[in-house]
Amino acid sequence: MDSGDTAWLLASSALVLLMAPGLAFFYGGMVRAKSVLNMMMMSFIAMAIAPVVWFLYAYSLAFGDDAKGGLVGGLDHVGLNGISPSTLTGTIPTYVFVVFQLTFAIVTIALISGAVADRMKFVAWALFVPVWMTVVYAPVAHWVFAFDGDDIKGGWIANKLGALDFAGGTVVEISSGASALALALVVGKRVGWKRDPMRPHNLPSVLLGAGLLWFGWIGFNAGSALGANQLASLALINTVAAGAAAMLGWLAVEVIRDGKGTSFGAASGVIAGLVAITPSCGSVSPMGALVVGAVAGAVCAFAIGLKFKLGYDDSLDVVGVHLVGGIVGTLLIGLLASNTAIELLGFGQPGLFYGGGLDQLGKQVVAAAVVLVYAFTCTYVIATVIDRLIGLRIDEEHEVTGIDQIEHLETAYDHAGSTTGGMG
Amino acid sequence: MDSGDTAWLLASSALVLLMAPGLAFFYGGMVRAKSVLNMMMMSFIAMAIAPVVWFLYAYSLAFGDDAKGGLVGGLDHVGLNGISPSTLTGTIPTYVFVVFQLTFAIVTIALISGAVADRMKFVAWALFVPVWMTVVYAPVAHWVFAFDGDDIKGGWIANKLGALDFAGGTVVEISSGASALALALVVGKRVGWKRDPMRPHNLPSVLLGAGLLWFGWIGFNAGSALGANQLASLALINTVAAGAAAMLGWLAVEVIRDGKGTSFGAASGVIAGLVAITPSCGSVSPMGALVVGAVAGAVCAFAIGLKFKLGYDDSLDVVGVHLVGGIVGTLLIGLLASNTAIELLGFGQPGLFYGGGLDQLGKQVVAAAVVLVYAFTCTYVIATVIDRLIGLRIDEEHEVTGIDQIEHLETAYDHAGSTTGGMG
Amino acid sequence: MDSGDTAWLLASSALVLLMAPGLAFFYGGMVRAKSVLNMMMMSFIAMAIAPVVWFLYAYSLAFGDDAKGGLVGGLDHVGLNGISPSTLTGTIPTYVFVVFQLTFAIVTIALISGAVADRMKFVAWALFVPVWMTVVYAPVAHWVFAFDGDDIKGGWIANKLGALDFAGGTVVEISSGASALALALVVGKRVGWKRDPMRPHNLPSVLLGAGLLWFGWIGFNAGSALGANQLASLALINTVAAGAAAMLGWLAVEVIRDGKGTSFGAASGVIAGLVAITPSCGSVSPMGALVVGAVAGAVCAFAIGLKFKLGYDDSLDVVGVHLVGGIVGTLLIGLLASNTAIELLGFGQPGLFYGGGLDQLGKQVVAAAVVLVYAFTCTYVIATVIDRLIGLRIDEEHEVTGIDQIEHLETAYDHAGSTTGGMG
Amino acid sequence: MKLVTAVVKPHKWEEVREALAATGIAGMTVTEASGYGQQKGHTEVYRGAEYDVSLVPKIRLEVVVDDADVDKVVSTITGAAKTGKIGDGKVWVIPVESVVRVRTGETDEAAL
Amino acid sequence: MKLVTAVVKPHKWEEVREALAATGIAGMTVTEASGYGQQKGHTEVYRGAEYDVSLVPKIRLEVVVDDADVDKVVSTITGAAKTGKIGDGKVWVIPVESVVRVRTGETDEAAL
Amino acid sequence: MKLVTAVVKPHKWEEVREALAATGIAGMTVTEASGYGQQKGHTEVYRGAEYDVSLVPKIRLEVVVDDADVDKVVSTITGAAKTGKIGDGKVWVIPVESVVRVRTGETDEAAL
Ligand SMILES: Nc1ncnc2c1ncn2[C@@H]1O[C@H](COP(=O)(O)OP(=O)(O)O)[C@@H](O)[C@H]1O
Ligand SMILES: Nc1ncnc2c1ncn2[C@@H]1O[C@H](COP(=O)(O)OP(=O)(O)O)[C@@H](O)[C@H]1O
Ligand SMILES: Nc1ncnc2c1ncn2[C@@H]1O[C@H](COP(=O)(O)OP(=O)(O)O)[C@@H](O)[C@H]1O
Repeated sequence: MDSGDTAWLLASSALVLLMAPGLAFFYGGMVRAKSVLNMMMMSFIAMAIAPVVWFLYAYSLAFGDDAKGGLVGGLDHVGLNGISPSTLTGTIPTYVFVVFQLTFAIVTIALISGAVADRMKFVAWALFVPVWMTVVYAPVAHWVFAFDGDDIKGGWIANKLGALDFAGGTVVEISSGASALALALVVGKRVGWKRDPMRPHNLPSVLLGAGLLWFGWIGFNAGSALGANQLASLALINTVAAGAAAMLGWLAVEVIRDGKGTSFGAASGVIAGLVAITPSCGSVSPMGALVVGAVAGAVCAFAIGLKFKLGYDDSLDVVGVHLVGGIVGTLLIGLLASNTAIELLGFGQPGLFYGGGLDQLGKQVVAAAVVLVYAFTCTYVIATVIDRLIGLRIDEEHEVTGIDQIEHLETAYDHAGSTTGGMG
Repeated sequence: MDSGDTAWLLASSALVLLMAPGLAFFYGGMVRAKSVLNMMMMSFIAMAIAPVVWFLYAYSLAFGDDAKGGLVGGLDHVGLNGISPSTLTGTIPTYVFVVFQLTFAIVTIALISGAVADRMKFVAWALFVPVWMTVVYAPVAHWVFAFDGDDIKGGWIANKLGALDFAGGTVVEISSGASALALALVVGKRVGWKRDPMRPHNLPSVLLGAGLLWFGWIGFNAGSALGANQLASLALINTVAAGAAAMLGWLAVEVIRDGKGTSFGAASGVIAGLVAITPSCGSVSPMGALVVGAVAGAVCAFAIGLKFKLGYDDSLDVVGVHLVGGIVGTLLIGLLASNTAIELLGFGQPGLFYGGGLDQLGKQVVAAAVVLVYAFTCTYVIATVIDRLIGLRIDEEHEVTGIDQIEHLETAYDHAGSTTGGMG
Repeated sequence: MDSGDTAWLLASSALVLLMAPGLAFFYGGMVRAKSVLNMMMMSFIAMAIAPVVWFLYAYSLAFGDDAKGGLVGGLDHVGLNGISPSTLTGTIPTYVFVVFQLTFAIVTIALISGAVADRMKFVAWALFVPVWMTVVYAPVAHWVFAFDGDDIKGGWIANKLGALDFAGGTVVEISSGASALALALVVGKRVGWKRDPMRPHNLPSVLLGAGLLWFGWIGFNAGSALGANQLASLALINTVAAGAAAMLGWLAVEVIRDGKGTSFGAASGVIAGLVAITPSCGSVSPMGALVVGAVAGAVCAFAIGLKFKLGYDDSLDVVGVHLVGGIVGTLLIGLLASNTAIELLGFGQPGLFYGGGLDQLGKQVVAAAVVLVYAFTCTYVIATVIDRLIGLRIDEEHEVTGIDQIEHLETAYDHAGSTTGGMG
Repeated sequence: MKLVTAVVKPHKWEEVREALAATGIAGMTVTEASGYGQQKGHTEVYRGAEYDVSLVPKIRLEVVVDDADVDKVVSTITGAAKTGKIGDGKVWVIPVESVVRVRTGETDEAAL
Repeated sequence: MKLVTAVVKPHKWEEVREALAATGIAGMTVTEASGYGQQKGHTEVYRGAEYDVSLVPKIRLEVVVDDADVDKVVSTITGAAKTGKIGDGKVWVIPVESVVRVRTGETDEAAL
Repeated sequence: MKLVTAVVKPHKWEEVREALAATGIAGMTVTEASGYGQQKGHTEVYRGAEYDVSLVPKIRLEVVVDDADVDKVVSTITGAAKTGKIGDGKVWVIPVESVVRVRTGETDEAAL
């Protein structure tokens, strides 16, 4: 055990754990005041359910010794069986690894909730969470994150295909984005969609949420080096570079198109860049990260317009930002993976622009496509089944009244008489 | 000195320091808009006064060489005398240990303030803080946290009694909860208590506050291992497990009783679980932590109802969550302490369910009871004396107007004219 | 490479990165509801532009091998040329050092924005950021932070003059404060200044922002030890001590002058103390830090009144808190630098009160004065030029309407109909 | 002239505004209000205790009009605000003695 | 019919509502308001500078009633809102020419 | 007595209050309102889509006065609220049948 590596992973686990409340604040500010609590609760309930599921069996499905063909892990670690404080994973205690990986699962699920703001029955969401985690997240995490060890076999994407995904562009971003699309399609549009602006009720919350997410993302990406090492330093600098460049990219699009850059655009841009650098932060150079970020920021700024054309109500743009951004980042590896980074990683090929040819790009395409299709299909089925069983949506009238009152018997704010000082 | 252990404790100190502002936000959102500033200021002033008191003499009372019978530390470290940057405590610089322990004192005091929301003279609170810290916190911390060393004697609970309290279920939770009860009794009920709902004015703040607390609690519990080691990994996973299970436990009670789960319940549930796992995170297994959390969440969800029956106005439920949750966690060690954990700790006995018999449970009961009675009694006396001297409460009329205007000459919000966009 | 030192610097980089959003929230709460988004955006755009500039060339200007007379670094690291994941700076990867130093630049620039709240064209600010960073920040960082190495020469203040500035009292605080003054003078007063109170629209945000800043500041100061070592432990304890004492100092002034202590004063006090301890946290004892904090808190509480007397509209008191606080902290080193700390640092002389004579004080005065004059002059010129080119200010009428609507086409809040529950 | 005051459901107010604009009504003044009547409020839970929020959000609008336009305005509002469900609101008419346009000092009809 | 407008202290409004309900008043419209009068506001401090907040929070309620009920309504409100301290508020009565219930189109008495 | 209702620009309201106080007007009731008229609102962008915020913030104030004071009050308000730019607002006068001061039960002139 290395105490320095352990210290960093303990800190990283805390950082990524904070991403769920950060996301709750980020998403919560984006919806109308009448549904902010439900929006935040969808993230919080994920923080409650995911750990239980993960410790009971999902961790084993993801990181247990491969059961068959690199598709899913076995049940050897059900109930964290066979793991004690002295068990190690690399240079850190396995318990830390278990928690670090759990926090990824929490964030991924919480991300999906943005697509169904204001209208999904809370009990339906609470049912969706564990099922999705079992059917989609755990297997995909196995494919991508479970590497073969001396006495353990991992997943097919990591070991057989050899696609590069350092911190979860496929597992986290593409899978959440594709699932968000499927769920939004099954749940349907919000009452008044396209007619009412439904603008964010609290943009400062959105900005603070974005800040907390960026902060947590450093644990997410640099923590994925599983140690306080050179790879972590690369992931760190790339994470900062991409977030920054993406904010500029997004704002540039807005300034050109609308004349001014919005705060909402700045917040969204940062996230788009962080999404895109998630898979690539271990395989591109800082200069490459600036490119990844700028491209992601600009592309996603346009991508969020798609829903209006195609007519699905992905309320908080999970598709436009996470699916599209995840694809951008995953594929750009095929072009921008640098020799130095690849050497450091110890596997994969340099990207096209670094003389590595199209080989790596091909693998990236396969990984992205398979995860996209798998997540979308499974989620579509899961959602449809839940809809049949208990219904996914609240009544139209309740939706107009506000889901907080209906599903949580609360309203978010009570500022009665508190602003009088203002006029004085 | 171990740089990895030091790195983790530096980070943990920062994490626990953040808990006070996090608590301020958590509590601040729970009160009415007219008293949010005072609520937050009670935590902030604790962040101002506690460090001064701690460095000047309280640290010495807690961690100085035992003065008499394991009851209180001596004055050898008054003014941090005898401590330099090169002094070590275990594998970390003593200065880091001093700060880490200080942050615990800050949080403990700040917790108490929730019991007297909306109505306590700020000067009275500012006087209460140092006195309580001296009379209650420092000695109790000595009893529980000061272990005998080669050349230094510690407190009676840690060394003579041998009760297990990894991160402060007694020192932090039971003592703050019992003190909150005493203070609430002496201060008396809010005007309109039971008649007006007095519901939270900003629930998103409560949720974000809960998120920041969970984040900080990882430093609180895993940092209590005083290193980036196996014990820290156990504390980490248990902290996540208990918080999650407790949220489920609390929400389950609400769903059964009220038909729906509230966001306020979710936030409160997390805290209840973290409270209960604080003493036990070093002595139970992850599965045990799920049990501790679930039990604490459900029990506290009922416990907060007590005040209405017994008729004391513990405004933000410090008693129902921290006293009750602290007792639950402290006692459950007697049942759930696992052999592996006990081995790792190097002292204590396994719990009843692990064949350890009732021995450990007995010690836990004694520790909990003594701390409860001591904290309650001292606080009751301190509060009564301060009341006689300068009065604890503001005028009724001022309370109705709002304590912020009266005690801080400010009002929290000025949103005049800012929401017009809303109707457009 | 030391994994423990690296772990701490990775964490510190994340902590300091969080300071920008924290500052955005801190500043955002201080302005009126109609300009909160613009206020926050000034910090966010700094997070977007600074990294790009830093990686492209500013890092090289600051930490590249000295080009001439200790005035500025050379261009050897343009585009991070010559740095790879395996390059080390001391015991940590250089990439981590690059990011850690970058976060300082971001915070410094963001601080300046407080002086021009509500009225500066966003495009003008977006232009100011990179220019100021190039002309002012990078060179000053070179002077103070770039130490001579075996094969590399650094800046004149650090190596020739030998003034002590552990974490940036001159580079960060004095330079941002002096620049804020210059910018405020060129931009001019807000419409209605002195006539309208223009009180903070959301004080809880200010308090939470202060909490996040304190949290981040631990990475800022203790991280400046560039390792998890004894020096870091000293910086940690001093950072906590000074923040606390300063809050008390500021509140004491308010209580004496106004009868009560405000929450805004508490938040401002903490920052004043953190500002003053920034240069001195590595050279004073914890008791000295209490003095530094108390003095800074009290002095700044008065200093913020200056603007009304001298008639410049430094809207959020960057001058009163950062310039004045920075000077206080930089000079007090000359009085309070302790022998133990100086020994540990390995250079500099103890302060006057520790028998070190006036020598060190003289050096501190020179460093403070030169940085103040340089930053003020350059900023004044930069601002004037930008004003000529594109104009620094928005129209008066737009300012009255609210800059958010004009510069970002957004309004921050939409609480329409959400508070009805309140009256029930 | 008359002052027509209408209390309508928040999500209907946009339609009311457009309908009035269509009939050439130049201006109006709007306030957020809360209504109490046959339409019941909702129930919230706080710490397990239920309590009623008896008020429901409404938009209250005031239009000063020529005597001639009163009926048109009233029927336009009622037409646009109607959902047929309880809580649609009320419209009442009050006599106005004089009106002044602050900017110009014009009075009565000319001020509208 | 008449329009009874009352401005009362916020913490008294619940009692007013209950008292009116007791007398069988079916509905009313409520707005948050700020009052200025003999009851002085409070003083706040910002950066050491004092400034007066001249306004005090009030609740403003409007009830349209039959001519017959006017006195009852007025006295009920004054009775329930009274604390005897400065700032209790005012109640004034204005003639109403017509009322319509949006949902049904019923007018006047029938609309209440 | 009469009820004088005025809708003015927010940043002008302080001046109006002071001007009224100067003429010895003891009290008034103020509400935040939104106005719609010749003065256009602004345009916001959300996710690249523009939408109009048709309303502009206004302050609405109500003063109940003796018949004798009406003209003075109206002219005082218009004088203080005037900027000459579109959107300055309106002032209208309505007859009041009776007023009561809650605290004392005094009525009419005595209640003001
Ligand atoms: N007597 C009244 N005076 C003033 N406003 C009233 C009165 N009665 C009802 N209202 C307003 O009209 C709204 C709708 O009335 P309600 O009785 O709920 O439904 P409906 O008008 O469809 O019968 C109420 O919420 C309230 O704002
Ligand atoms: N002339 C007036 N016109 C309209 N509202 C008034 C008038 N005078 C007072 N008010 C309202 O009545 C409230 C109470 O009046 P105030 O003079 O403060 O106390 P009191 O009514 O007990 O004498 C004020 O806050 C204001 O809202
Ligand atoms: N017919 C009306 N009834 C009630 N209020 C009105 C009416 N017309 C205008 N107002 C109010 O007066 C304000 C100013 O009117 P507007 O036409 O914009 O400018 P001006 O009064 O200078 O011509 C509007 O915002 C609205 O609040």
